[in-house]
Amino acid sequence: MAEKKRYNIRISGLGGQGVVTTAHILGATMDNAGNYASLVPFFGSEKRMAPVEAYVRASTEPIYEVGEVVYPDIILIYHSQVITHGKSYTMPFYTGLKPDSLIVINTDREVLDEEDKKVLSELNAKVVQFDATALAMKIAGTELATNMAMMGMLLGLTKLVNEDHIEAAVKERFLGTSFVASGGTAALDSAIEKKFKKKEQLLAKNMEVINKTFEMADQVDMTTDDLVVQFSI
Amino acid sequence: MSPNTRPTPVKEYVDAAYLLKEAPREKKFITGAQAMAEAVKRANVDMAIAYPITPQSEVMHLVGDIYAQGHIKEYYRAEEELGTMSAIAGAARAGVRLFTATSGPGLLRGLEAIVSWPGHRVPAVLGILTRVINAPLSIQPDNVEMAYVMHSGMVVLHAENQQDTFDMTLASFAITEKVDVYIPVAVATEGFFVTHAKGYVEMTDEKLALNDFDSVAAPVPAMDNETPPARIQRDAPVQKSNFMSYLIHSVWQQEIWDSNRRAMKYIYEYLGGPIEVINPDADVFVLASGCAAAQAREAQRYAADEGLNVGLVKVRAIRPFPEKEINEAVKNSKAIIVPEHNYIGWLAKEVRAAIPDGGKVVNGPRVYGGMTLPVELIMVEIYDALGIEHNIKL
Amino acid sequence: MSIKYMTPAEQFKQYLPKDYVELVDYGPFGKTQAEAGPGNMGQFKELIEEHPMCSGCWMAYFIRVIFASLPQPEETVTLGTAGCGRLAISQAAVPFIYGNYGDQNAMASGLTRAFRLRFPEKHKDVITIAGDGGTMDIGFSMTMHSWIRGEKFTTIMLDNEVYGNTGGQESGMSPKGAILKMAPLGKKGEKMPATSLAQAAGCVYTVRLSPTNIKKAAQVIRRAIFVAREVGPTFVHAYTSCNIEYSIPTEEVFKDAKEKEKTRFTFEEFMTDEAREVIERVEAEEKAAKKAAKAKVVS
Amino acid sequence: MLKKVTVGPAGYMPQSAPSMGVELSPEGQALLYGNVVSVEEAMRDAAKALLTEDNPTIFPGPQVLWDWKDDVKEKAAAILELAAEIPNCKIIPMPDYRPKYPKIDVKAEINPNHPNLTILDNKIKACIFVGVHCHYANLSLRMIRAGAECYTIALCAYMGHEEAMASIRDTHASEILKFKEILIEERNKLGIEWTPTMPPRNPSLQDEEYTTLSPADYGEYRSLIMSRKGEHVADVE
Repeated sequence: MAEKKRYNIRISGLGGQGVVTTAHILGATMDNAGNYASLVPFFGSEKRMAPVEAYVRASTEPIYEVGEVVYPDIILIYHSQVITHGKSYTMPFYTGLKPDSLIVINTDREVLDEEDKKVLSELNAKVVQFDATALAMKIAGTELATNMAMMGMLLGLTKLVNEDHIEAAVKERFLGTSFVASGGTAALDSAIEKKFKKKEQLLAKNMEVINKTFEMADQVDMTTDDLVVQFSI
Repeated sequence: MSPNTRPTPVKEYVDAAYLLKEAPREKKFITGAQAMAEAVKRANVDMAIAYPITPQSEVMHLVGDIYAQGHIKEYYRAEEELGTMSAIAGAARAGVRLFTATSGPGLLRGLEAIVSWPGHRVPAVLGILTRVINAPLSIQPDNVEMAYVMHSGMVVLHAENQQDTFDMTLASFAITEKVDVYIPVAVATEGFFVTHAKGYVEMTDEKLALNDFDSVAAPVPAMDNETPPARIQRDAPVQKSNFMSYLIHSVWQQEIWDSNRRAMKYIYEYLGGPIEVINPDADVFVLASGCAAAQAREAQRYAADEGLNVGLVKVRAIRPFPEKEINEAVKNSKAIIVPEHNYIGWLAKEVRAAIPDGGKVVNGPRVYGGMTLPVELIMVEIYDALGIEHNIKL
Repeated sequence: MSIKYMTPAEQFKQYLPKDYVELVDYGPFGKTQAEAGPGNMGQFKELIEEHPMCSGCWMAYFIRVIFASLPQPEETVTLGTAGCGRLAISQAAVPFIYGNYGDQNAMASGLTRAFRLRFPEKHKDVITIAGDGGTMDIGFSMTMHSWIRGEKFTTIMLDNEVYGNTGGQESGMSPKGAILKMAPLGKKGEKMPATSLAQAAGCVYTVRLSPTNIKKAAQVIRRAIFVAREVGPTFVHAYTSCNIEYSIPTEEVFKDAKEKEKTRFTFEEFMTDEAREVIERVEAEEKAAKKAAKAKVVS
Repeated sequence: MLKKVTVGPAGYMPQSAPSMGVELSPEGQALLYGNVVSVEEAMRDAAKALLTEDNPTIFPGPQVLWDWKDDVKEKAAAILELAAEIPNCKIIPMPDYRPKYPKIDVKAEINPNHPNLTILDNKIKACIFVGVHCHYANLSLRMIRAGAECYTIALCAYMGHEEAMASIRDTHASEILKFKEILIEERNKLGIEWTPTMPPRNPSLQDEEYTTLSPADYGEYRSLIMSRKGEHVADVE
């Protein structure tokens, strides 16, 4: 996809995957880089197993628009069930996708059927598929770092910001005190902290995941006609 | 009086078309409140729920008398209007024919429930006997409350006089129960000017009553343990999620307004159409609804007596709003005078938005806070519109 | 009996989802409490299974008990209002009416009267199930007046002493001193005396309980329903803790319910003489039927 | 014919058919793409869609699924006769209208709060609504037109549906059988060979193989399984 001044990003996943957290970190990253971002979390009213979506607008210019991103140019899919089980607020998952756009999917299996591929090819989309959860397990030893892998891949592909901006934002997320996404997030945080004892250690592992996805992103040739780029972890 | 001791009047049950259009009628001299109650008497109503407020009280106490005479199966005085309107909604789920009425502040107190009726597909008839709602308190006529009802999704009819009150109330039961409508119908008229004033009403024999309510012929199932499905929440809160579509609430709203739109053909069938036009080739129209239409009718006659080419457009249906019909009626006129019984001028705004040359709509005359609308006020506007000099001192 | 409206048309039975077929074949419709009641939950297809309530939710448990206790689920309509409870109640295989905020007892008044005029020969059980906020705060006037008018239906209040669904605000039923949202310095007033209010307003049968004993809970729910059919308004006030807002660890939810049974939710059952007559008659009939069934099995 | 109502997807927030000026057909007539036509014309077009589009499916609603009225049996039988004549037709019921938590089984049912879950997953390109209460049918038909490519047919017992591609009103058993005859004629005209075959039963009704079944097979619902008295469940994941 061509470089743009403005990216409208839709992130779809399941509760507990850090969808909203990603949106907050992405926002902070853009802010650190002297750019602009706006974010909108969206939760359904139901309480467990629910799909979660968050929306981020990232730009080099001030952003005025509010509301959910209906016509995204980037879609992040955190769980294969978003596609295979229709666990998204709009069906099919690529509804509203603009031409020449990017989709990053976390999956350990093939999730696009022929019809999906046809539509996405016509839109000249690029789909990057990798098992972010496995990567998170491999490097950080926890699937809670899945969102870092997804965010790293996105930022690596778009080059919206550099590693320093990300590190500052991730630091703020885990060492700062101002961030509250939901009660459930607080519980996950304490679980993650228990695992790593020290927050610094946790931060380092998360950055390691991000750096790895940056490396992977560098291998992606966005100019080819291939629809799907598949990484094995 | 217990239900067992109430008499059971002998009735002949007929369909709405016969009752409204063919059945013989006899002229009576009665109040607007009586006219509304007499319509309820002939509607074979299952249940009416009452709560007093001036100037409505007369209507629901007369309906209580009708209950005591055995024309209605169930009736009680509720705690206040929110309780009244909620109980109507509850009873509607059981599949029965329902009536209540209120006025001004009572309407607004019950509004939370009332605005949910259309979405919950409550086929009830609501009498609105208008009065002042804003502070300071006053019991006098003013119909600004209709502006709140206009956006609720309900079908809204506006009665000019006692005859309209009778016909529209009776027709409302037929309209609200159509499978393709099935949203509540409000019949509004002005407090005191109509409710407490006597006029001539051509009425059908009280032996004739509407056929029984059919709980099966409905776009939603009655929640009566007789109609499937058993697992039913026909009024479920909906919000986008993975098991509810992003569009679910918006298509529901569309369905309510579509139902409102579908009511138009029945307004033609039972009431002769949403508007009445006198002197269709007029240069200037007086366009009005409710009892302002009575004043407008008088003004049109005065003007005709003076040889002025003035016409009347009386608007019977506020919702669905007769956009097409009004456009057709006023397209060749120079000016449209819209007299109203409220400060904000909701009817003038509606008309201005509905026609391509809205600039020809004359704001007013308007009276509010209980004042009468003298015909002379309208005459002044007519003279001004026609460029005629006059020396009427108001 | 309206059992027909939940029996599949014969030709279509093989096209229905399993869930529905099982509900008809193995559900509690038309069965006795011994066959399908709280005593053997898990051994028949319950009216409610899937629901989105938090894990360890005592309210969800009690709602399951309510549905398992219904004397005739095929002739029952429930009503509710905003709150956690409706998330589960609306998933049951019993019609559920959801109107506006706190209007459940006014809706039930209209519904009950309409049922009685449409079906004079039948008992249709109408039950409102709402939270403490819906019953005693926003719906207070409509609750009280339905009792004052003597409306013949059952009111069940799921009292978790807090607005759980909106994130933990003080309610009229929160205990004095509780620090909750919108009561940053602790609640000033006392917990509302719900059962006393109910008795003063004319309820002919009231119960306050912490439902730690499933049999007892089922018994009082059924009593409330039987009495409402014949005598007048009945009220069940049940403690259904919110383990999230009151930070009760899941494994201690039952312990907490036991503790509350000794303090704010001591068991209290009130009935008028007329109500007692109905209860004694119905329970004697049930006992006789059970005995007869047993004798039949033995012979 | 100017098609006022066409097969979707119509987009993000389509106008409703009535607000585009479509009115219900008068008695004795039908609606086809929003236009008033003869019943036969509408039936022929609908039949062609069922015969030529992928995965034709009938969505019977509560009014025909449950044995609540005397005429249900006859109507249900007629629907099945029709289904048997449509090559590779499926029957997916709409048993009730509540939003169903956590999610419906899209192979086994359709729900009016999100009909496109079923339409899209099963790639249904032509469907019939029958026995669904009008309010819920209208919501469903509108959402399908908004978000899916599917030819919708309403066989309505009352006044019909503006939102459907083909809307037949006052439809009872005899009208359904008439539709079946027209469908057979159209099928013969198209030269499609077909032996009447009943649609497969609901996929959720597969017999369970209890000898090999373990609680693990119940996935996230396994906590709902309770052992009965005297029963020992050994094989728990």
